[in-house]
Amino acid sequence: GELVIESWRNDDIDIWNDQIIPAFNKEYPEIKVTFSPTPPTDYNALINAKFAGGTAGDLITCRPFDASLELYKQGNLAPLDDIKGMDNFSDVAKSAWQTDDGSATFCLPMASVIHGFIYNKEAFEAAGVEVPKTREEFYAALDKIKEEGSYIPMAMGTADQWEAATMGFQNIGPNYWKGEEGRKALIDGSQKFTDKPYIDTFTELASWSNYLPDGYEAISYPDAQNLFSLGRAAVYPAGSWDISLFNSQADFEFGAFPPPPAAGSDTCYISDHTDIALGLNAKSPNAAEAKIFLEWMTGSEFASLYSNALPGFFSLSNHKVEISDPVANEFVSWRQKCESTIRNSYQILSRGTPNLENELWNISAQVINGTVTPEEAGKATEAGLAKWYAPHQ
Amino acid sequence: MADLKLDQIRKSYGAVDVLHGIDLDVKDGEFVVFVGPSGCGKSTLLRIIAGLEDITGGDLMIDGDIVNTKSPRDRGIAMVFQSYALYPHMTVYKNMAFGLKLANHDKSAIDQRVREAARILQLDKLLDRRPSELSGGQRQRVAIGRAIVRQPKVFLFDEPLSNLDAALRVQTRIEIAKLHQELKSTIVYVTHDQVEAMTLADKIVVMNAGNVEQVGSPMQLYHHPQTRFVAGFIGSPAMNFTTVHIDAVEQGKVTVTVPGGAKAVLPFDVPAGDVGKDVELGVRPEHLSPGEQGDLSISGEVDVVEKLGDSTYLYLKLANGDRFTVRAPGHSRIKIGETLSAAAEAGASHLFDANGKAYDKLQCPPEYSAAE
Amino acid sequence: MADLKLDQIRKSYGAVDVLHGIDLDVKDGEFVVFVGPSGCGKSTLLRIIAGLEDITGGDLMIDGDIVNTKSPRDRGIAMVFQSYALYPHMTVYKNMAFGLKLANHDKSAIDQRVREAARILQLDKLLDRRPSELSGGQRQRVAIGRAIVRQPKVFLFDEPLSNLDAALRVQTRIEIAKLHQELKSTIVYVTHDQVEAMTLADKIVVMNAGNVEQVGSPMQLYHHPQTRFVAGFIGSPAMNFTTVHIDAVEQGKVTVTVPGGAKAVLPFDVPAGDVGKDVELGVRPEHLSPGEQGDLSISGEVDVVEKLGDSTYLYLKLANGDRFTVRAPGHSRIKIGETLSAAAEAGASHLFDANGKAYDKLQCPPEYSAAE
Amino acid sequence: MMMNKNIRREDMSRAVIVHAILLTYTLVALYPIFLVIINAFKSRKGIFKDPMGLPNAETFSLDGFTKVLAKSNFELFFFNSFTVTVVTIVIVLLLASMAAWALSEYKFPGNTWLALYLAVGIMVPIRLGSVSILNLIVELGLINTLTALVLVYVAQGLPLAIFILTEFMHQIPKDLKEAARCDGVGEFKIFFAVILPLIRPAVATVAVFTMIPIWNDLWFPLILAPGDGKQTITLGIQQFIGQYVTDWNAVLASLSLAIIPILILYLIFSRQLIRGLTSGAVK
Amino acid sequence: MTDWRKAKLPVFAFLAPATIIYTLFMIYPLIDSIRLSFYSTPSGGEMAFVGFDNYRTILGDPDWSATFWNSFWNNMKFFAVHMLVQNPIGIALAGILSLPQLRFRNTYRTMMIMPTMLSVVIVGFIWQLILSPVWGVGVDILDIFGLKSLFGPWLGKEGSALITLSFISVWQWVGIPLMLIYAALLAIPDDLVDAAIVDGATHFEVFLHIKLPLVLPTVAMVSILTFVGNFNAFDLIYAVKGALAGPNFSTDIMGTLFYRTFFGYQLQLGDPSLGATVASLMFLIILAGVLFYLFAVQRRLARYQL
Ligand SMILES: Nc1ncnc2c1ncn2[C@@H]1O[C@H](COP(=O)(O)OP(=O)(O)OP(=O)(O)O)[C@@H](O)[C@H]1O
Ligand SMILES: Nc1ncnc2c1ncn2[C@@H]1O[C@H](COP(=O)(O)OP(=O)(O)OP(=O)(O)O)[C@@H](O)[C@H]1O
Ligand SMILES: [Mg+2]
Ligand SMILES: [Mg+2]
Repeated sequence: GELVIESWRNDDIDIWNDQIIPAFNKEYPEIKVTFSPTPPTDYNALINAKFAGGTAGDLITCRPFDASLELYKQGNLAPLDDIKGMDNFSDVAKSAWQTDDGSATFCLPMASVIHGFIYNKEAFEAAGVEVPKTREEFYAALDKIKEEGSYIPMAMGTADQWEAATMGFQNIGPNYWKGEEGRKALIDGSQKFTDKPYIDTFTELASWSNYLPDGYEAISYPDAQNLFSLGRAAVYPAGSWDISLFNSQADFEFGAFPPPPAAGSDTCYISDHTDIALGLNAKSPNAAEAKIFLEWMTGSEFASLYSNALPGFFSLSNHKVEISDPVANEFVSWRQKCESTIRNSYQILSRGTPNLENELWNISAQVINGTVTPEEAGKATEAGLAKWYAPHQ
Repeated sequence: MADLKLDQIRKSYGAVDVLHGIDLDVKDGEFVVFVGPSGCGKSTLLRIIAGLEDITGGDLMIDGDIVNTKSPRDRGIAMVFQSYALYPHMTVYKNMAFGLKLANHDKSAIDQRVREAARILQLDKLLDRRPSELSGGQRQRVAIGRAIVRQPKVFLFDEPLSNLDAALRVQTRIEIAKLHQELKSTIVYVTHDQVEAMTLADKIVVMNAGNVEQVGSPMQLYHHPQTRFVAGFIGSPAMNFTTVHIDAVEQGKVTVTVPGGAKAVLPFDVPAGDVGKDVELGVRPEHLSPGEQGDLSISGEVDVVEKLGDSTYLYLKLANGDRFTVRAPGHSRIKIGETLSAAAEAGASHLFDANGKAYDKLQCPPEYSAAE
Repeated sequence: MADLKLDQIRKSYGAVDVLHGIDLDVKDGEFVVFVGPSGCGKSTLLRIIAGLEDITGGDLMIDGDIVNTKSPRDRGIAMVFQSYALYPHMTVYKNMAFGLKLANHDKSAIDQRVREAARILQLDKLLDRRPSELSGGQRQRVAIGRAIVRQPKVFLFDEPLSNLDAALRVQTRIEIAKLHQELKSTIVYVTHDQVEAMTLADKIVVMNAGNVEQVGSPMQLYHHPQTRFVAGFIGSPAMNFTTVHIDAVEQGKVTVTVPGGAKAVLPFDVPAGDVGKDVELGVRPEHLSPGEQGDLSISGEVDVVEKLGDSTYLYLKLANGDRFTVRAPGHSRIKIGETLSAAAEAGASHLFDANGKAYDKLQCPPEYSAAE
Repeated sequence: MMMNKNIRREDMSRAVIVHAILLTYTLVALYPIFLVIINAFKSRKGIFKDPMGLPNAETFSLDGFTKVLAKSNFELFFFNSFTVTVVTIVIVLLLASMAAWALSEYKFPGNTWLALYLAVGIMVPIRLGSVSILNLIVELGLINTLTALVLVYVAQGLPLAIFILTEFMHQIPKDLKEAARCDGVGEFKIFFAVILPLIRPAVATVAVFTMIPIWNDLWFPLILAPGDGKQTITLGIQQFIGQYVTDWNAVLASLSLAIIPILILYLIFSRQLIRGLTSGAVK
Repeated sequence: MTDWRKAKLPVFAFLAPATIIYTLFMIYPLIDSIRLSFYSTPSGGEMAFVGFDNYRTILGDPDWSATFWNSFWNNMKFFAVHMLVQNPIGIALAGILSLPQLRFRNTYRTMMIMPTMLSVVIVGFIWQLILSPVWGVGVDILDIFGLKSLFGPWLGKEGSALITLSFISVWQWVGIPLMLIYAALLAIPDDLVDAAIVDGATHFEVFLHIKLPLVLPTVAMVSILTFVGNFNAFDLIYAVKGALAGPNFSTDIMGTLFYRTFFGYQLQLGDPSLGATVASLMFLIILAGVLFYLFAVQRRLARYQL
């Protein structure tokens, strides 16, 4: 049969066609695999429609948490616990694609993304600053760069909203709420967004507006990427996936550092977010072949192929993967130094209306724009959550 | 076979009553001309016969069948619209050939008919033009051509020659008459042209404000108008009217005083009760001889002179202020301001009562009667 | 003040030459009537004067200024379009008031002028109707009304009365004549109606196929047509033509053989060189007396009889196949198939050479000449 | 030349004003597009370094185009889009103008309500019905066929087309239809031979309106015919419209390529925008 | 209008094909989906009939109704800008393009319609590029007119984002009123214009008093199409601002609200029931507008056969 992989990763089509599928076919030449990506913005809607119409492909790229969980609950995704090699993944890695009680796994974890800051080495040199280790150093450095004036201190905008939440709030926040600890506390209701860690996160976020380019309210994500890659900005709040773009675009050296913790704190926390997995269409007529493919994906060959082809997407398997890209390597090295956590709005908390993730986008952007104060932001977020989430009521 | 029968046809547009109950019989192969003042309902009646307007009341029969709700297509008619209604996107040729093509006539037959019509209407050189590239008269001719190529059972012509020059008008009129003879179609024809009406019609229908005033042969209408309206409408220039006083009535004779005071004895059958009343006297301009005396003499000051070449119209102002038109020969030398008297034979006069009804004329001399 | 001068005006639509160089002088306050066969270019010329068509060649002057490039708005004209061109979304009242409103006349003045025009044109009751609710003749009257309320320096009328009934036509014609006298505007008027042309015109312009054939007063054109075309065009029914043979030429006299073999001596100045040639003889129907003998006698078989009431037209077929129309009195009893002879005075005849040019007529009796 | 003398001076000054207005607006309309096109010929860096500048030695790059042409089966995609668009337009125009004619010309019970019913389609976002449409297409066995797209687009295009054409049908002089009926012409033939030719400008306009959303649609190709060999051009291009990594010059290049065919179609249709189609018809 | 009985078969034959295809591929799927608004779809569970509960939620729940009415009023603003800017410009340009003897008429028209043919992806991209404070296009253009100081991050400010997007949309869609009105103007006989000019009207007066009244039905139609189109609009805002329509939902219109609710967005899962409810409320709003047009406007507008 012929396997069709549904995916939102249309940027990856070449990697699949030129590297991954040929590698698979070397082993299983009789199984034809087609990678069929769609625009990411339409992916969720599309995949739902295709399942409803019975035309979905055999292998389905899984968003983390609820979106895929819902597909599983509707019987669209097959349970994958019996796949050989599933134990190559840690429980944390699998948690994004499991039922709430952890009884069934329905997608095979592929990769996570890590947040941090990417910086322009030339800019740091020009301003005479070192890579910051602490929050205080970080802002001192930004102030210095601003003073020096030839670089925009930080490249980000709030036009698209999600960067404010993802590269801002979720990036620097874990250091305040202590990673997994805070995340779990939110879920069980013992912490609220009106608590200090969150207000502090918002407060720090609000201070970013000093360092962002003029008119950042209208600066979109590609604008920010380009500002940085064209060498006009010193620091870029990043997701690890940005690495490959900067590799191809930037003609200066750049490095990365994790979100700096407050001076004196002994642990650092990073957002190492489970982002992408692959599931099996429960009604696939080619389930047998699809499973062969999934099993192959649990192997180390895929892990290394994928991580190297897409620097910034880090395999979630336990295989030891050599990553050749230095910056990617830097990112992945933080897993050793710091505690990993995932974005706190993803598990369970975005199940109701208003949707916490969406709220965070909106509110984080507003915080930076200065249209709400950190306290108001905390209150509004908490109020939204309290509306439907019993532990917060 | 196509005879038409109109039975109490009424038509209103909303609150406006346009036709008030028209009765009419048109026999198969008859040539009927509708005349009447502008706005009296001629076109409306034509459109009703064509099936283009819904009938508000009454029945329309073709060949004995009530066709009130029958579509125009199924009535076997061809119509020349007062507004022409040419197909603007088709050439002259196609405009004319359109109906035939749809009736699945064969190509060469169509071609032959269209070219024949074009020849008759002098459109030969314009066959490839679009209506927008034609002059007013040329458009009108295309409209005629489109109707005549179809050779239907009933022709409806709405002022088809109004925009043609005199020569062309005469020719086309003759061609229509010929066509009528050849095809034996029934023709209903609206015109404002007296000559057309008189020469073409088997029967003229005089309409007035949505009613039929009189139906008859051209000569009947000319010589024996039943109402003052018909008398004034048929004939050009129009009949002269003036108010006269009835002095005395005898068996078949009436004595009247005409403006200026002269008396005249006229051959009308007037009831004795009308003595002393004022009635309308009518005399046609062509029956008045200027500068002569006769049964009925009238005089006034000439205040307008119109020279037409073949004849000259003199407009007199009578003693009572009424105006009379007198037709004098083309070389007449009478000038404005002269006082002129003119006379007519008693038999040439018409007399109408206060309601406009004509009194019966007795002892009518042959030159003033319709009998052939 | 508004005199017009047309200097070699030419107009073509693409490859079609419509006007071939028109020269014309219209004096201030003159009433000029254009006549000519359908499609000869009358409307086009009118539109050029109005400024609605670009001039292909030549100059148009108003009051001595070349206005080729002046916008219609600035020419001080009003025009009645052959197609009426009424504003479909405006009532009759608004149609007429539109131009005045644009000129910022005051409201009561507009109202007064519009109502006056409506009264003259018998549109009083229709002022609130839209054009689509009017009959053809009513629309035409609105078009006239729209022009006359504006009281411009120059009026352009394109067949303004063609869809009116005889009575209304006469009335409106008289109103137009009055208007002309009151306003002293220059009027250019296109018509196919002989009576209109003859009665209204100070000067008639006869056009033929894009050229001016002859310009002159009505009587000049009627009595002294310079070409066979003008002779045939002016007068209704049209002048009769037949080919005659020139037998001999004397000082101011010519002897011809008419069809049937009779000889006639006619008062024309024919060059001796033309002896033996065939030329055209023309006689108007109204100058032929049926059943009589005279200077010029002609006979033929009557093959069509048209009775118009006031007169009867008899159509004769001459020996050479040409057809002659004779006007007999209304009560004429002559029937189809009879042989009839008719005679005219020599002075009433016209003679044209092979190119259609008229030979000079000498010793013209007063009744056949334009001199007053 | 002779003609020059006859151009009115007042017309000239008016022409200057008129052209000034038109040029200004044309500039407003075109400048952004001009930016698209010049940037399609620049490297990604060039786009953002100097978005307004013309491509120069440093920034010039055909990367966008080569990527587009290399990566996708462009001819096939073009062909698919073209087929779907043209077939849809033809069907929509035919059916819509027929329906519009019936609605505007005939008085029958429920006329207004049917007109309203036929307009409902423009009042609800069609994506709402995606799942039902997909099910329907699957049941009809038309999944992954261009026919499926055509059917959906026809249904999608009809309401607007009917709505617009009904309005325009009212403009046709009544006398013309009547003349045709008197000519013994059947209703079908009146429609095809008289009415359709006369509303050509409206039909062309509707054709353009129908074509644009179809050509640019991504959604239905995605759900109904994503299969190999059936992709439309927009679907083919979407590969370049990434989430995080975006080849803007490839996007610009492909999208500027994709506008050419509809521009051509537009030019074809706009030739039907003819003045004075009905002049000379009636007095 | 002709009585249908005079034409029997044709009326049916004219209407049937369109009605059938339309019913099958448009109305049926829509009704089938609107039906969802009377059901609830708990996650993974069976659908349950809930009557008007969903409507109560949307209109009654304070959060939902605030969102709904926010998007409604935003939509009204969006519509107002189109009515007040797009349509007048379209009408004016159509009027100018229909002037007699205008040269390059077709070229102008083609160029002016070009934005309409672009996909929103391009439109969104290019206007973001122009309006972006970092790349300098907008600033430089304003600088040409000495208005540099007026420049701001319009797309990013709550106060100006919606208006800015409306103007971008206007820029793209001016072609629609332009084409429609132009097509209507084409049908006006030259004779009428000639008559008005002879009556002393300037070209502007001709347009105002003759042409405009004659195309008024088309103008009304364009208005209702604008209304319908605007209340169904979605693409541009989605392309530029995403389904969250920021900042702070200041650019959220009914189309984006519907999309977000029906299909979900990011972590927010699609809720077909509530989505269908939003859609049917949109439908009711639009229907009210259309009914107003059909019965109050269109009937009163006299159409003039030319
Ligand atoms: N657009 C055009 N293209 C080509 N020929 C044209 C065009 N318009 C008019 N003509 C021709 O020009 C000639 C003159 O037309 P015009 O309308 O001036 O005639 P007219 O004398 O007014 O005739 P009528 O008495 O029939 O109204 C006609 O033969 C007509 O066919
Ligand atoms: N749609 C309408 N609404 C109201 N009245 C109308 C409508 N159409 C025609 N009329 C009126 O009906 C009457 C008859 O019109 P019709 O066209 O039959 O007149 P007609 O005898 O042909 O006149 P004409 O000789 O001027 O053409 C006119 O007075 C006209 O004003
Ligand atoms: Mg009439
Ligand atoms: Mg003319």
